[in-house]
Amino acid sequence: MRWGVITFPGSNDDEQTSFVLSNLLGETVVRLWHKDESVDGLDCIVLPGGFSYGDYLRCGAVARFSPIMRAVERFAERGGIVLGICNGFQILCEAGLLPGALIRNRELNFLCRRAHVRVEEADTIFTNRCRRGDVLDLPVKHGEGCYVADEATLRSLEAGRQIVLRYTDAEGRVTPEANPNGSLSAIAGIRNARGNVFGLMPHPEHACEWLVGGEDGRKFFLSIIASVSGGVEMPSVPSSSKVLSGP
Amino acid sequence: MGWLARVFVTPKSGVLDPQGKAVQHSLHALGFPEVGDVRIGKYLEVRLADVSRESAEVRLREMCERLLANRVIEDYRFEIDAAPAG
Amino acid sequence: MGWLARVFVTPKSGVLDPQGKAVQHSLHALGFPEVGDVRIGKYLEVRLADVSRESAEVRLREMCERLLANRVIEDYRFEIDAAPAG
Amino acid sequence: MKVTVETALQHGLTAEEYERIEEALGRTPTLEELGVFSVMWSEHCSYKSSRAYLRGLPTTGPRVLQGPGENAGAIDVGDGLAVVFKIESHNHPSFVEPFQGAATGVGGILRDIFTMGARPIANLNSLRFGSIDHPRTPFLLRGVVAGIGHYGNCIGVPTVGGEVSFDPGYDHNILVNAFTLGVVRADRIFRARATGVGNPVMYVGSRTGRDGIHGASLLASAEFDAESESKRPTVQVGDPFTEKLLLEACLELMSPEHSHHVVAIQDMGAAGLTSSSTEMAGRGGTGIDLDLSSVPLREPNVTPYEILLSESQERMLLVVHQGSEDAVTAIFAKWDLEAAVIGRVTDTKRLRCTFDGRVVVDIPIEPLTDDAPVYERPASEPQGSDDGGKLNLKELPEPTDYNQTLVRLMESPNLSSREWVYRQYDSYVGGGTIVRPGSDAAIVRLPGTEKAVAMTVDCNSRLCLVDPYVGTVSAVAEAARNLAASGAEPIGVTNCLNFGSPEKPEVMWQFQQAIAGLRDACLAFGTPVISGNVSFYNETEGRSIPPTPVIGMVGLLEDASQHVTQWFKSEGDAVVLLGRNREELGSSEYLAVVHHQVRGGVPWIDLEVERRLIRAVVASAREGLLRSAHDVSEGGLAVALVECCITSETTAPLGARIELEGGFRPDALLFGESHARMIVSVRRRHLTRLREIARREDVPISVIGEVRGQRLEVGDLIGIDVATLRDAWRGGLGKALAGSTSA
Ligand SMILES: Nc1ncnc2c1ncn2[C@@H]1O[C@H](COP(=O)(O)OP(=O)(O)O)[C@@H](O)[C@H]1O
Ligand SMILES: [Mg+2]
Repeated sequence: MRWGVITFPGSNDDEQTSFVLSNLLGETVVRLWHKDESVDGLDCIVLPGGFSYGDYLRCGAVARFSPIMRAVERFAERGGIVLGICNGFQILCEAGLLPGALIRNRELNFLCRRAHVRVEEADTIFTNRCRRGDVLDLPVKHGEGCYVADEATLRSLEAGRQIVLRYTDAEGRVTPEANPNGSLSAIAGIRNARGNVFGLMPHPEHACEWLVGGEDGRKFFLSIIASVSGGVEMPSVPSSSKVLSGP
Repeated sequence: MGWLARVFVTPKSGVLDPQGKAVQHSLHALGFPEVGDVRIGKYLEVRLADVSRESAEVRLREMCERLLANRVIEDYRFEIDAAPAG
Repeated sequence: MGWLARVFVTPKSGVLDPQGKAVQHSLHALGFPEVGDVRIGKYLEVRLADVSRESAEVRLREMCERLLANRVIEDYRFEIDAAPAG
Repeated sequence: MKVTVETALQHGLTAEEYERIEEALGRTPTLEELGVFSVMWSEHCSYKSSRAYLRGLPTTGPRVLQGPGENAGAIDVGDGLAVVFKIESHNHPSFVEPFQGAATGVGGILRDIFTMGARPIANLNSLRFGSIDHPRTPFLLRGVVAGIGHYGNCIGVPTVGGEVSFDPGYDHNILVNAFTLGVVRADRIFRARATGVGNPVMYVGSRTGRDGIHGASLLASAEFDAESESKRPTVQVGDPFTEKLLLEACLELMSPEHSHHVVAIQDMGAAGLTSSSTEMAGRGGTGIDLDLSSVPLREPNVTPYEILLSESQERMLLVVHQGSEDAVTAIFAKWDLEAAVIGRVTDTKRLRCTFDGRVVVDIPIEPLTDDAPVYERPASEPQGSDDGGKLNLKELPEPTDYNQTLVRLMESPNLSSREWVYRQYDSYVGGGTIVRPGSDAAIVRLPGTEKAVAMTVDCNSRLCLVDPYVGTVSAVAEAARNLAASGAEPIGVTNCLNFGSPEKPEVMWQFQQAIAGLRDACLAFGTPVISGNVSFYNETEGRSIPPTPVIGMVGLLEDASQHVTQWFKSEGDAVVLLGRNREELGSSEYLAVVHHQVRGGVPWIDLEVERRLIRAVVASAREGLLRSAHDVSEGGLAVALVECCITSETTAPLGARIELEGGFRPDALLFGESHARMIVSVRRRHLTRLREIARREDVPISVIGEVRGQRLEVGDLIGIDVATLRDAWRGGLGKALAGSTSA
């Protein structure tokens, strides 16, 4: 399949993400520049980790207005698959493609460590290679990964089975210590109502080789590949026509 | 002549403010027991070229809604004063 | 009754303000060419238990000097109003 | 304003130096010229007190592609690749403003590396703070660590290692030394030599403001008395985002596709535009004309003096080929960066600067660079502080409860876990990090190869204070051991020599001793010194810091999969001690923590013995015999054993059953810091082979126990749950900081 990996000014994990996709998984990767205006002919767009525009003001606040994001919004509208990792997740929230927001970690400091996440939903485009309840070992590295949303939003996330990943301990138990940043209801990753847009704070792209970071991260990319190659049929709920922000 | 806008962006009441909590703690630890709730937000000074006050306000509201504040978690307000353009 | 203090912490003039610079750029890019200099600082709302206004001011200055502002690169000022203690 | 000898003195120049300036010019300098001389002749830029001695260091070797003298050194690692690395200090700025000081320190060393055309793949840092109980220490520690993280995380270079230590000697003068390593194709290393008369000189990156200007106080009084506070020079603030753009733009410009545009490139670090332009002209044997009016400014009415001396961050100076201006500008524009032509290369061998058409600087290059003052300052050994040093073991009570003592050591400021620090650093970004902070050395893969580099920064300033020669030798040896313990062969050294005032004979003596130690040790290990930095005047109220020669050493693993980490891997493995225990307690952490004494001599060290140990360990690692390897350093054998049990981030702690035949004081046996020792664990069936290798290299070897259970048991001295030790070790630093407040 054809992947698009976006480079915003300040993206840091764009290189690693394309390395994993092309060198480790043998996929076709198109590098997208923030000033590009089209994502035509691609099956999945990845918004990588990093510090787009220095994350000044708010993480993702500026990147969300890049020309490429118009194209990404249209792409998502049409049901295209969008994956946002860390800073990518933050950008997707700022752009309104995912609900809620990511704020400063509970302990305020940037935090780089391994975290365990439990797969809450396995019949998704992004996790169909996992079993519900699987516990994955992935690195987290962020200063603003505390997921927040109002009561109503949280309830609809639950109801819509949109909470895909939760922080847990190695045994899959949700505990305060296992939650690295204080995210509400230990949320580590969510998808949109339609199921084609997924954002997560942990870094699967840094867990695809035994030598560096383990291999649990592969599952997400392999799941997407499986979905696209028809392994899993795509949800075809009509888009709850999202109002595009901006002029 | 132009405008100097002071923009205040504050966490919505109800939204976690870990920074505010931390500062409150530190202040207590530093010997300021009289300190109650602390909320921390952003303060922006934005200089605007000369336009009518009305349009300055309209434009500024637009800037806040689109970029300066994230309405999911933040409220904002601003004041505008005449000032030498910068 | 108590006090509500509004504290404004801003980068000293002349000190580089990368945030402000970035925001100014993106406001231009977003079609706000009228925007001039942008400076970004902190805005704090601090509630104080009831004391005399004078001592409230003295104490607050102390808090700013010791914790709220980094005097090497930041300036601060504050306003105090009577308010229901919080 | 009229320049006089007073003006020169206020600029930190001496009367003699001022005379030399008037000679060199044949007239009275302008204020701008005086400013230029004062920064170029400052200790920082001219190395006037150290140059004579640095010449004695071994800087060559078969692998050396670039030694000292350029922005950083380079070493050939095969496969057509080179590694470029350097360490630099940012001590004073970090004491004034810890967050920005440390952040801009990282920014500066990163520029030194990518200036050479290398992509930075790893940052390390060496930090020294005052006593953990000093009221300012927690604030400084928090600020420095946050600043380092802020810059490295944002620009996307992993911070993979370092060291942190606490000692009252740094109460008023902390040390922040930043190390960066980059990778470049061996045939594509860029150097900073301005050549090609008529070639344009281009300025790229951030605009120039009044950041950290030298001689500031003077100006504030002499020129700006009428002006407002805002005219005062300001603390440098780092902008890692802009530097990220600068990094990508510069590497794109230096890529095979575009590099034909570039003649020379150099970052604007200390002394900004002045030193970058003069150094490029100096190396190129040319001259440079600059039109200061065309330098992009951040604020109005910045004076030519300020433009020349500003230390605004995230700026680079380029010499490009005539006609390449537009192509170069276009590349920087792609990254939203400004580029401006601000001058030309000339054949005058002079630095000539105009401002609004009038000439403000016209100085021959030579006196600014090669002919800058060089001093052989008087040196004399400090008079032995009475018997202060003597340690009388007989008077030293032995601990009654060794378990308790061990726990106390594990949670002490200098031995407890550094996790609180390195959790604030992104050690994954870049995707090459094989061993993250937490083992003896950091290991990062060399992109596109099977190879990896191992890196460590080390110094034990307590030893250096007692004996700067032995202390420095020991630092190099510990660095080499840390690399060997990771399976890497040491290939090169960088160093940051942090000392007091060179104008004090005893400091100069310490410096000479350290240089001698550095030379001898590097010769012994065959590790050339390819870059470094000297930081003098680390003192307050006349008190100098302990001599602190920080060693940054880099090692190579031909096969990354052969790397070794320090923690035990599985029960049943044999625990082996390589090296010999000695009855030495002098200058140990145990003495300081448990007996509150900093005394005694330094542990005995023999470079030949160290070298054999390293050869033996590296050979064993290459044969895949080692399941774990950890050198014995601060805290001695017992602490090293604990670290083997508890330091794995991902796996549960493992216990061990250990028997030691000592024949001397148990506390010396457990906590003495004798050198040339390594604890390795191996599968039983590999013991024979390990013994052969040890015999071959003539290294003492003894099987001291086996990995087993959940307790660490050492003879009948120690028997304690590893979980208890782990909690103490993990909690230590946080506990020490808990009381204090954060800004
Ligand atoms: N300032 C720091 N930044 C990053 N990592 C650090 C820092 N200080 C210590 N570490 C890491 O913590 C571990 C223990 O440090 P240290 O005790 O100095 O190791 P050693 O004694 O083997 O030199 C090492 O992996 C080191 O890289
Ligand atoms: Mg070690």
